Amino acid sequence: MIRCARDDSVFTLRTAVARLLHLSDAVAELVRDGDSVALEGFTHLIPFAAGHELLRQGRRDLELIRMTPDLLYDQLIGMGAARRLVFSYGGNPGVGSLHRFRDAIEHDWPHPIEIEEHSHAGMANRYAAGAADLPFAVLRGYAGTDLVAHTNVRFVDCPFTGERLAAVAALRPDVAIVHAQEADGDGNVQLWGIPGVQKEAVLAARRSLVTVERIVERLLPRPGAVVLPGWVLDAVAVAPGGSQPSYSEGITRRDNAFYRDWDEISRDRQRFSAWMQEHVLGKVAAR
Amino acid sequence: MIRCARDDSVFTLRTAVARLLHLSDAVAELVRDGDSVALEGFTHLIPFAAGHELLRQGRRDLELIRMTPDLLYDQLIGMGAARRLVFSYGGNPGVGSLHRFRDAIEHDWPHPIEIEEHSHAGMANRYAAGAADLPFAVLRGYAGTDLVAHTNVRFVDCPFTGERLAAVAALRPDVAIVHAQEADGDGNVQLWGIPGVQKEAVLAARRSLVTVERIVERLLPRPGAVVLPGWVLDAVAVAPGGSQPSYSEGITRRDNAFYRDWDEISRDRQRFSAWMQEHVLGKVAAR
Amino acid sequence: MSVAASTDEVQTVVAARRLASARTVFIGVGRPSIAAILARMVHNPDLVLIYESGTIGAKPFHIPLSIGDGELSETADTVVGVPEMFNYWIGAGRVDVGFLGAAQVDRYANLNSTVIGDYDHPRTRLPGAGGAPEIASSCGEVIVTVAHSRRTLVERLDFLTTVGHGDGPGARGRLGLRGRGPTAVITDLGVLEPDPSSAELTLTQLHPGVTVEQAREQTGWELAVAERPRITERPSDAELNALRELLAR
Amino acid sequence: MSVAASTDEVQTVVAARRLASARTVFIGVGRPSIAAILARMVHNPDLVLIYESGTIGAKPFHIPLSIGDGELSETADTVVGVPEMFNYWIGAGRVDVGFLGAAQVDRYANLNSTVIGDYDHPRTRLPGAGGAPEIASSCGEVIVTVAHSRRTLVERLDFLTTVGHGDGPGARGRLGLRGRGPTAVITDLGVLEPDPSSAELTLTQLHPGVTVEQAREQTGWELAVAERPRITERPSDAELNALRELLAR
Repeated sequence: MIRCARDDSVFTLRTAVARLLHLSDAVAELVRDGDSVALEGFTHLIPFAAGHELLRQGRRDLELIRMTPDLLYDQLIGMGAARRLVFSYGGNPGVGSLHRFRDAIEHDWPHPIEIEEHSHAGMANRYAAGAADLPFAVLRGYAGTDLVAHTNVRFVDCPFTGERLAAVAALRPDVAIVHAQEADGDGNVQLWGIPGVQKEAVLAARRSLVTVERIVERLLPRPGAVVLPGWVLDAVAVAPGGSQPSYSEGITRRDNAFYRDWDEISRDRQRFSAWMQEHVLGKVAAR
Repeated sequence: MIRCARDDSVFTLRTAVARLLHLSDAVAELVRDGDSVALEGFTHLIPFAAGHELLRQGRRDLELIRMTPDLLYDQLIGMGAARRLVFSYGGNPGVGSLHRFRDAIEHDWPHPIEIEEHSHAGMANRYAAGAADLPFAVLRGYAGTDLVAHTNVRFVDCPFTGERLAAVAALRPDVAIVHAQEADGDGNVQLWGIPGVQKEAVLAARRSLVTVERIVERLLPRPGAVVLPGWVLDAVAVAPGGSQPSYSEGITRRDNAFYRDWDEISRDRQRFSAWMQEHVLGKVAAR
Repeated sequence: MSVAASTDEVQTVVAARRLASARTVFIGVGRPSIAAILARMVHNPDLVLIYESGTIGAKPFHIPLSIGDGELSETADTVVGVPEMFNYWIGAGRVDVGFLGAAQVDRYANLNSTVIGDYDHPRTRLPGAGGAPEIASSCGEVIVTVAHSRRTLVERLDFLTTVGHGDGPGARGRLGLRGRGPTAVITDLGVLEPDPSSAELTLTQLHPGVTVEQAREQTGWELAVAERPRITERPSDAELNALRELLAR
Repeated sequence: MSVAASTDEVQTVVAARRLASARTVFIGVGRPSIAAILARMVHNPDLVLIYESGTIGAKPFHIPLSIGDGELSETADTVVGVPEMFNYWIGAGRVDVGFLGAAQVDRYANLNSTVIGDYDHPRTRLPGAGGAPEIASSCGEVIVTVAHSRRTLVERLDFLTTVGHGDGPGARGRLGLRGRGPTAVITDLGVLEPDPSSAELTLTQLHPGVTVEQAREQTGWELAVAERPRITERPSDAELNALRELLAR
C-alpha cells in the first residue's frame, strides 16, 4: 500500500493487493524501533500474537498507542518495549489495575515511560481525523477537567455559533496492527462483532498489518462486518487464535479466567518476567 | 422519541418504541408547513411514497434538504411545495437535467425558490455534525471555488498545524424521512444496500419517520445493514414499493426506464402537472 | 425465606430502582452492569443497555466481565464503532442515564479516576478517563456508585477527571455541558443527591440500619443532611431473588 | 471486420487506456463509467472502481445508469456510507484517479458544473458540484472528459465549481489542494495536457483524422499546441469489440 495522493510518483509503488506474509516477516519488515504503533481492538480482536512477536523481535523505544492498553500493553510496557504510551483507559476490564502499567508510571520500572492520556471520545476522534487525513477533530469534551493541563488538547470557537469546542490532534501512527477473523487471497480482510476503532486505526496509519484467524477462498458477507480492501493494507499474516486471551467473535471465546489470573501474574515483577519468558519469549509465532 | 438530554423532564415524554402509524397519519402529525425536511436516500431507498403524501396533504413552504434532489424533489419543487432547497447535486442521474428544478431557478416557476448549495462532502459532513449534535464540521474543501461566495461556508485554522480548513454548519432538519426494507413491531428499522446518509439524517433531525417495505416478526441481521433502534424514531409507516422508481435492495429494482421517461414528462409544465395529478394527487397512500 | 440483604446487595438494588423509568442507560462493568441487568429483570424489561464497546440494546444473560464480552454484541440490537458511539450516541445526548464509578468524589459530585497523589509522581495510578467525561457531560443524568468512605468521598480531588457540578450552581452551563449531571451518588450507606439550590451533595436517603452519624463519619467533608432523610425500602424478595439468581448464573 | 471507430468510441477508448496502470479510480456515470469498465475488461482487470454512492470495488457487468444502481452495491468489495466515503476514502487521498466531466473547462482545467450565466439569474442551471470539488482536490490525479467545442472549452468560466490548476503554477499548493490535479482533458478531437511549467492546457494528442486547426477552432481560448502532437493509436479490435459488447449488454 502507498500513500497515493501525497506523492508525484503515484503509480510506481502501487500494489493491487496486500501481501500475505509470515507474522515474523511482517513484523520484521513493518515495525521499526522507535515507531509509533497502534495495536487496536476494543476488548474484542486484540492482536496479542502480533504484540508478542514485537517482543520476540526485541522492538524497543516504541510509542504505543491504544485506547485501552489492556493486558497486551501491560506486557509490552513491563518488558520495556515502550518509550511512550498514548491511551484513554489503562485498566484490566472488570478486574482492576494493570500492574505493569502502574509500576512503570509509579516506579519507573523497568524504566520511565512518557504518557499522553485522553478520554475515549478524544482518542476515537483523533483516530477518525487521522483516517480522514485531517489535522484535527472537534468534539464537546475536556472542558473543566484537569486533563486540559496535562494533555494535548486545544479549543476552537465554532465560526457559526461561537460555541467553544475541544480540538484534538489527528493520530497518524507509523504502523497499525489489528486482528480479524479472515482474509482472502488478495488480502481483503473481514472482521465482525465489536468493530472498535480498527478501521480508523488502519486508515490513519502509514503502514498496516492485519493478523487473521484464517484465509478463505472468498469473503462471505457477514452481518455487522467491516471489510478492509487489500489495497489499503501492507500485509496480512495468519495467526490462528492470535487474539487470545481476547477473542475473535464466532471463532474463539474471551478467556475471562486469564484476565482474572493476570492480576496475580502481573502483580510481581519477577513472576511477570518469568511468565513472559515462558509463554511469550520462549515461543515462536504460529505458522 | 424525545430529545432526552436537553430537557429537564427527561422521562416524561419517553417512548420505548417508535409508533407504527399509517403513512397519512404519520405525515399529518410529523410534518408542518414551513418545516425543514430532509427526505434522504442516495439513489437507493428514496422515500417517494412519503414525499407524495406530503403533496397530497398540501404541505407548503418547506425547506427541502437533500444531497441529490433527484426526481422526488423535482416533483415537490414543481408542485410548489418548496420555499428553499439545500442540496449538492441537482441532476437526473445518468439522464440529464431536473427540469422542474431548473424551471424554478431559471424562471421562478411556479414561484421563486431560495437555494443553498454545497459539495457532497460538505453536505455529508453537515449531516454528520448534526447527528453528533455538534454545531459544525471541518473538511478540506471549498477553497478556491466560487461556491465560497455563494453559500454558507467559513474557514477555521487548525490549532495544531495552522492549516486552514473549511467549516460547514450542522444540518438539524425539523423532520427526516427515509425509506427502509423492514421494521419489527417495536419500530426497530433495518436497511441494507447503499446506506447513503440516512442514519445521519435521522439522527440529526428533531423528528423522524421511516417508511418500510414490510413489517417482520424479528429483524434478521443482514450483511451491510444499518439498524436504527425504534427509540430514536418517532414513527414507522408501511409503504410497500415506497421507494419506486428508486429501489429497495433485495425487494424492488430501480426503474431506470422511468428515470429516462421523466426527462420528457417533466420538460413541459402542463404535461408535468397532468402527470402529477393523475399519478400522485389522484392516488391515496397504500395501506 | 431469603437471608437478609447485605449492604452490597442493597446498594445494587437501589441503583437498579433508579432505572425503573429510564429508556436508555449507559453502563460500564461491575455494579452498574449488575444494576442495569437487574433493572431489566425486575423493573423495566424494555430498558436499553448501551456499552461503550458499541453494543446498543445488549441483553446479557450473564454479568459481563468486560464491556466487550461476546454476549453483549451477540444480543445487541445493533453494534457500532467507537467513534460513532461517542459522536452520534453519547455526545449527541441520546442516552437518559449514565452510570459511573470513581476513586474519588467531591461534594459537587466531580469525579477522579486518574491518579491518587501528584499527576507526575502519583502514589496510585488509576486507569484514567475512559468514557466518563463525555458520559457525564452528555447523558440526561448521571448516577454514581461508590463505597462510602473518607478515602472516596473527599474534600478535594487529587485530579478532576470528570465534571459533575463543577464548583457549584451554574457551573455546568458555564462549561457548556449538557444534561443534568449527577443526580445521585449511591453508596453502601445511603444516597447523596445534589441540593437543588447549592448543587452540593446532600444525604437524602439512608439504607436500613445506617445512622446519619455513620454517614457523616465516613464522608471526607462536612456532609449536608436533608431535614428528614428517607429510609431505603428493603429489597423485596423479587429484587433479592433476581439479584442472587443473576450473580449465580 | 469491425466498422471503423466513431469519435465517441475513440474518446472512450483513450480514456480507458489512461487507467491501464491505475489501482483505483473514482467515477461518476456516463463516459467515465464506461471507460472504467472497459479498462477492467481490456487493460486492467484488477482496477478498483469506486462510486460516490459508497461502493468500493464494484464490478458492474452492465453500464450503470446511476451511481447507485443495485449492481454496484451487489458486486462491491465493501459499501460504505456517504460521510465515510468522502472523509476516509476520497478526502484522505486514497484514490489514484478521479474522472470528471463538466459543462465548461478553462485553460487551467478549472471546471464549471454549476450555472451558465449569472449565478442569481442563470441562463442554464446545471446540477451543481456533487462530489467534483473534493475529488479534484484529493485524488492522485484527475482526468476530465468533455466534448471539444467553444461552448465547453471557454476563455472564462461562468462559475468555478472545481479547481483544476487555479490561476496557474503553484495555485494548487497555495490553496492547500492535494494530488496533481487534472493531468488530461480528453475530448472527441484529442487530448489536452497541462504544460509542466505553465500549467496551461496544451494540445498534446490528436485523434486520427483530426487537424490542429480543427482543435484550435473548437477551443474558446488561443490553444497552445505541443511541438509535435502525438496521433492517437487507433482503437484495437480488442478495445473496440469489448466496448461495443459492453454497450450492447
